[in-house]
Amino acid sequence: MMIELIQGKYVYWFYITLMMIGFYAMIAKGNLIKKIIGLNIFQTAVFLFYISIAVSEGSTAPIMLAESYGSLDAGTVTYTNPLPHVLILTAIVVGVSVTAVALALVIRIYKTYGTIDEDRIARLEQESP
Amino acid sequence: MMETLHSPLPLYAVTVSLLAALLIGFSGRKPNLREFWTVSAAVVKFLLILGMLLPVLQGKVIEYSLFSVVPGLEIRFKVDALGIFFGVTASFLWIITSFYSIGYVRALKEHAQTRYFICFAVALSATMGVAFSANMFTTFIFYEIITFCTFPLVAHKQTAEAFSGARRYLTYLLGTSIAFQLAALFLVYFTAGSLDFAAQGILAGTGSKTLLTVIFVLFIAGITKAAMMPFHSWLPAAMVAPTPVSALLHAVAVVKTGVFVVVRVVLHIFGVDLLAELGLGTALAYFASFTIIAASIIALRQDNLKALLAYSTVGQLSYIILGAALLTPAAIMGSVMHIVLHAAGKITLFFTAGAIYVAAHKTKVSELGGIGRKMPFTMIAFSVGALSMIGVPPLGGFISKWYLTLGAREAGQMPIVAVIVVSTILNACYFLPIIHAAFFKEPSPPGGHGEGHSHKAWPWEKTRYDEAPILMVCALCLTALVTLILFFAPSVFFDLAKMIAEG
Amino acid sequence: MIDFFLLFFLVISAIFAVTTRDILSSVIVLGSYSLVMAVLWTRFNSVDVAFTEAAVGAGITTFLLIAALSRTLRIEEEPEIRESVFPLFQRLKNLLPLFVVLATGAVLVYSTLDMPSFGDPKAPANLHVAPYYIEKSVPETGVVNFVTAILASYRGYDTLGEVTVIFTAGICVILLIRRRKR
Amino acid sequence: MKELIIIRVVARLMIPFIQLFALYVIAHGELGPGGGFQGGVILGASFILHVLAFGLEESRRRLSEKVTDLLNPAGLLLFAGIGLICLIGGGMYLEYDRLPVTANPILASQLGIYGIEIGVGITVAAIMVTLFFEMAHRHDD
Amino acid sequence: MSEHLPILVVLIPLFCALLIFLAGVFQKRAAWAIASLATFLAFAASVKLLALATAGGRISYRLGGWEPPWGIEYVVDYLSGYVLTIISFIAFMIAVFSRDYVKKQVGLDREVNFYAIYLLLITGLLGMIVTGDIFNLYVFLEIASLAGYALVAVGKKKGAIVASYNYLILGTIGAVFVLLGIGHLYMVTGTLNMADLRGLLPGLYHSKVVLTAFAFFVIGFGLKFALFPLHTWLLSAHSLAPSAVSSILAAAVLKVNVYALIRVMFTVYTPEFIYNVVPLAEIFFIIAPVAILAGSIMAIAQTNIKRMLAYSSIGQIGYITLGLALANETALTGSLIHILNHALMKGGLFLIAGCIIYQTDIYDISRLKGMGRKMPVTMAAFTICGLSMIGVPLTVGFISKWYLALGVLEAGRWYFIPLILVSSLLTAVYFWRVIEWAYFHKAASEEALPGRKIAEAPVLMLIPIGIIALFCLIFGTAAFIPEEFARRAAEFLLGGI
Repeated sequence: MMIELIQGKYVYWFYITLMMIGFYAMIAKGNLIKKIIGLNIFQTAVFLFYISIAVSEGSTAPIMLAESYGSLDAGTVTYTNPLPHVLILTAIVVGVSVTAVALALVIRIYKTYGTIDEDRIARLEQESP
Repeated sequence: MMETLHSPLPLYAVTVSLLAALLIGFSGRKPNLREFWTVSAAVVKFLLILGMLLPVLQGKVIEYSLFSVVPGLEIRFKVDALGIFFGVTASFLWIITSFYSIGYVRALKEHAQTRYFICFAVALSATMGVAFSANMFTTFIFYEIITFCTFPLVAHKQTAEAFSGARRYLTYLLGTSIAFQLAALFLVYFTAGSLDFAAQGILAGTGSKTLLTVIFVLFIAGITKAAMMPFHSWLPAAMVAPTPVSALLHAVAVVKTGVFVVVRVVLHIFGVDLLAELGLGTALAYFASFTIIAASIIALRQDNLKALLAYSTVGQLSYIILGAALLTPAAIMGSVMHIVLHAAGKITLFFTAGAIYVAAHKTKVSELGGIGRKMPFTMIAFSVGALSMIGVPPLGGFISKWYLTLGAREAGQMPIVAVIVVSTILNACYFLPIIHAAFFKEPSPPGGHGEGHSHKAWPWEKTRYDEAPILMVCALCLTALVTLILFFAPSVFFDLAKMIAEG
Repeated sequence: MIDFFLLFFLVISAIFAVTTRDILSSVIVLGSYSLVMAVLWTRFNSVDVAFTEAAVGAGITTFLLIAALSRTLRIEEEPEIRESVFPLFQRLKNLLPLFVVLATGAVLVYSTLDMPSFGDPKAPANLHVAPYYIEKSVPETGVVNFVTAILASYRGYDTLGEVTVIFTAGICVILLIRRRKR
Repeated sequence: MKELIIIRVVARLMIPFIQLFALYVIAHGELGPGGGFQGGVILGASFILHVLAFGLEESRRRLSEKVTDLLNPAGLLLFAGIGLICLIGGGMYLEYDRLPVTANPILASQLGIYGIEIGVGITVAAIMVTLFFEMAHRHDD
Repeated sequence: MSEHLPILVVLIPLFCALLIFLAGVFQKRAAWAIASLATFLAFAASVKLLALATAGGRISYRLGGWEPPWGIEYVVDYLSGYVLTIISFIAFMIAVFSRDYVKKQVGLDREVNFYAIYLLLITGLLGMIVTGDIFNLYVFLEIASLAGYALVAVGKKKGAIVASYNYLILGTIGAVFVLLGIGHLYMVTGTLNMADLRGLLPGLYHSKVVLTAFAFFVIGFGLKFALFPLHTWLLSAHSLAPSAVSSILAAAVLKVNVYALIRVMFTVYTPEFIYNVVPLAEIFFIIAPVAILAGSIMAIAQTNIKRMLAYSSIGQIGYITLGLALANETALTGSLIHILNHALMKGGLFLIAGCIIYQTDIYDISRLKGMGRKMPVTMAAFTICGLSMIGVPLTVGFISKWYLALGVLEAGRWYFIPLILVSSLLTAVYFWRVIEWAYFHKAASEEALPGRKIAEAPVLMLIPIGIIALFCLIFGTAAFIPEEFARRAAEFLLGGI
């Protein structure tokens, strides 16, 4: 009982752990680049969740095997659910886009304030808004 | 059911002075043209209203539905006895006041005269709007418009003092109307499903006793323009305004709008029977009578003439509410009559106050010694007004007080009768000394102008008058005359009041 | 079992990447994190995604981060000690993120209790819409890679959106940091 | 200086192959893993390698800002444009079977998919290069 | 062609964005014209769509010609038609406004990219509105978000970049939460199509997965539209961005995210779920009043006009959520009308602030003394929008308050009436302050207005402001127009599909 609960769920728990690590970095770290690193971990963890939705035992990658080209049907083989993969392909692109914009902002911030530490920036803002 | 005519007349009556406001704005450069617009608008408005008076006297009702904002919220006009009563009063006095203000602002070379006249015109059209509105929503809108467009008038001097006064004015009027009156509107619409005024009220048999009581209290608290205690202090504060403003707005338009709306609510939202059944009328009556006494006592201790008049206004307004609250026909007649009678009397008093300020630059009661010699016409008018306030025959004030007393007796409220008597005495106590001082006292040495204080001169003795500009004097004599006439020939108003009282 | 170790490694590297003060090394670790993630995904039969993650997560993202580092600071600055007016309030404020994170985690764990167990072929996700693609995509689109078929055809519009996103990102970066032409 | 030379030689050797591979990935998307996006990324990566080996100015000379700026929207335009052409064919947006190029819906759809994969590839590659150029460039203004 | 309108309304801005960028490589003048044209066309298309939806009910567009559960579906119904029209209208107004403003406040060299990104933002927003596929919603959400972050960062004040960065971090958290929610739903249903989900979910209402998903949707979108405790990013972002951007953020971006939440609440889940299964209403009953009061009170405390407006947005969002929580048609109508009039008022007010700043660089409201004479049109518009904010009758602001109040009474929660009234009073305080200074106080000595003479802003900035102010009045007097659409939408939401 307990065993199969763990067997059935441990991947989810891992993704949650990863996600929490990233999440923590995003909201608790003072360094702006660290936040972005956290952001990447955070997002990747969610991707892992999606991928793990698709997994099903004894299935093959969602590319039709050569032998069944001729007969235009899937045949007997079971393929992994391709839909989450598609979604995550999209999501990965979104992820890298966000990262890029964030980094661009960080570069600007460093040019303006000479630091990438939240507290220091906040102080500088208070001193000369 | 009385028949209804559909005609846009009420709309015109409302909009004519809006139009005037525009024209005034455009002809700001040329004062004479500007003043011409003001006066002509006043006259046209008055004529339009007279035009509606006749059918109403024949027991007809004039309706005009403008448009509905959303289902249930309609801008609609309805001219009934009560409305026309108020309309005639206000529009007639506006004519006189416009002359008076012209004299006033020119004599004092006030700044921003154009803005002054514009706001005046808008305030008047809004007043008409309140008078002729057919439902609480329309009333509310115009009520707010009055508040907003009188703010510049009160703040006219633009001194720090003026602003603090004006801000209090706005805070009280806007604040309470949003906080309480609007809430009352929500509740009424929610319980009765409508906001229209009906002869017997619309709330009968809708909500629970408590709910209705709450609504009533919200209304009374929300209609601060009626200056019931404890929400009265904006009125003295608003006395920083130029005198014509105080005269028209704080003797006629604004405050009368307040009491008018109260009467509306009492008669046409709740209805006499419902209030009687809830026993709220009596409560309100005692509340009002407290205001009457308290205000009069405070008035006794005022030295600033306008402040004194303000407090006397507070008291007098509560007469009107008192009458409505007693719920008996006679009392209602009294209260309605008091709208016009007090208006005529009080506007006279304010005019004279203004005249004194313009001619002698005096604002204090204590400085008025012997002023009657220099400004006999003014001070005679003053006396007329004051006596009418006290309710001395043969002056208008007597009629309303008489009917109020009758009403109180009908309602079997002896204490109220006592209140009326006491307050009459108090009124006498703070008006008579002024009259006496004005005519029979030596001018106070420093303030006095040149001759007259060497030997004891009698009023009929020849002395050089220095009255205010002629326009003003005419105006105030006219209003004084009106109070007199109203005693002997109140017929029109009398009939209207009867119609209202019988519903 | 291998999956387990891979996941375990992921957690370790994530923690390291977040905690180390030398951002460059944490970027490198992030790269390896992505690579391992890619490996894991190949084991989960999602070759396309693995491919992409390897190219993007381990490749581009790392490039970008390093480029950004080269223009900012490599070493994380020491948090400066600011004496606050309300020390207690300050301490609570520092703990707040932890609370938030744990709360979120708790909710997610709670939700896993009702999830179909991992790798269950009978999971609703695998039964409702997905089978259609596997049966029909070849006859309907003539594409044997189901992922491509969906990506380009069935959900082609998402892909358009995706390209728009990265295009937007491109212009945003240009807008933000392209040097002004005089 | 020597190792730099080595790097450059290696890079000069590798880059064509990488780019070839990228094109293969883009084209191969219908049959195996890969597709416009992955291919585009690799293509972009090849330029990045060029930058690392030869420096910004040199690569900018090879691939000017104007060119990348034009390529950025070009790919997306191709993608979205194909969608519009489908409308002309009387189909819904992005309904490749209706592409007014061939009667055979399967072929049309395959062509359409190739088209958009290329579009994706172009934009992604161009954007990747742009991103890296913008980030790596030292702004001394 | 009209059957393709649902997709065209999104494609027009997209193509124009590309066009601007392409053209921009060679010549930069065209950008503004193209942007205005694009937004105008989008607006026209939305109006047509609204008309079609009102006449024929739900319009569905199958992208790629695939049947809904398998392909992506675009849906135009009462709700999306209504919101679509509002957003595209505001977008058009702001685009027109931007011409001179952007030249000065953003800079010529960035003009092209600014407009391109502006159009991409609009693309994202419109896409979010019309889509019937929940993952597609996420994609367009990200398009809009990215564009939004960048637009905030072009602000002249140096804090803008930091504001944008924080906005980005919190916004991304929000977006990823939404993504998680979608994943959870997909996991237990196996579909991404909203209508399909609505059909499949009722059996699973008590599954922990579905409940969690809902929580993540609320928090995710809540972060995006600054639901009360999650509003921290809004203040700096909205006050430091260029005013045209603040305007689009407050008027459109917030609203569309609110719309997205409404969409998920009522058409993916059902009223039955959100009111009976989860304690959402109870939570909103706590959040909304706090938001309304806190927003208004903080707004009073501000001296910077844009911060004042930003704070008031938080309160206004509170109104909308209150309406959602009350669970009756009247209140929901109120909420939907409030979406319209907050879009108008706050959009207008930020543009007006833009005019003032453009002409005088004055942020401090105490220095607006005598502005009524110097910039009559601007201040007149300000007054109208302000009165509408207060909720004075005959302005559109009154209508939504009216319906909210009636809804409150219908729900038997009379104790919210004082809340609504008090907040109106507070609003009155902070707007009247400005109005009085602008009109009844003599301008402070010239030091307040450094150097040059203050005059009206360029006419292209005044026209949009004028139109918006005008609409505040029109929809306040002829309120039955928005009321009609809002009520239909409310009926549709509560009655289900």
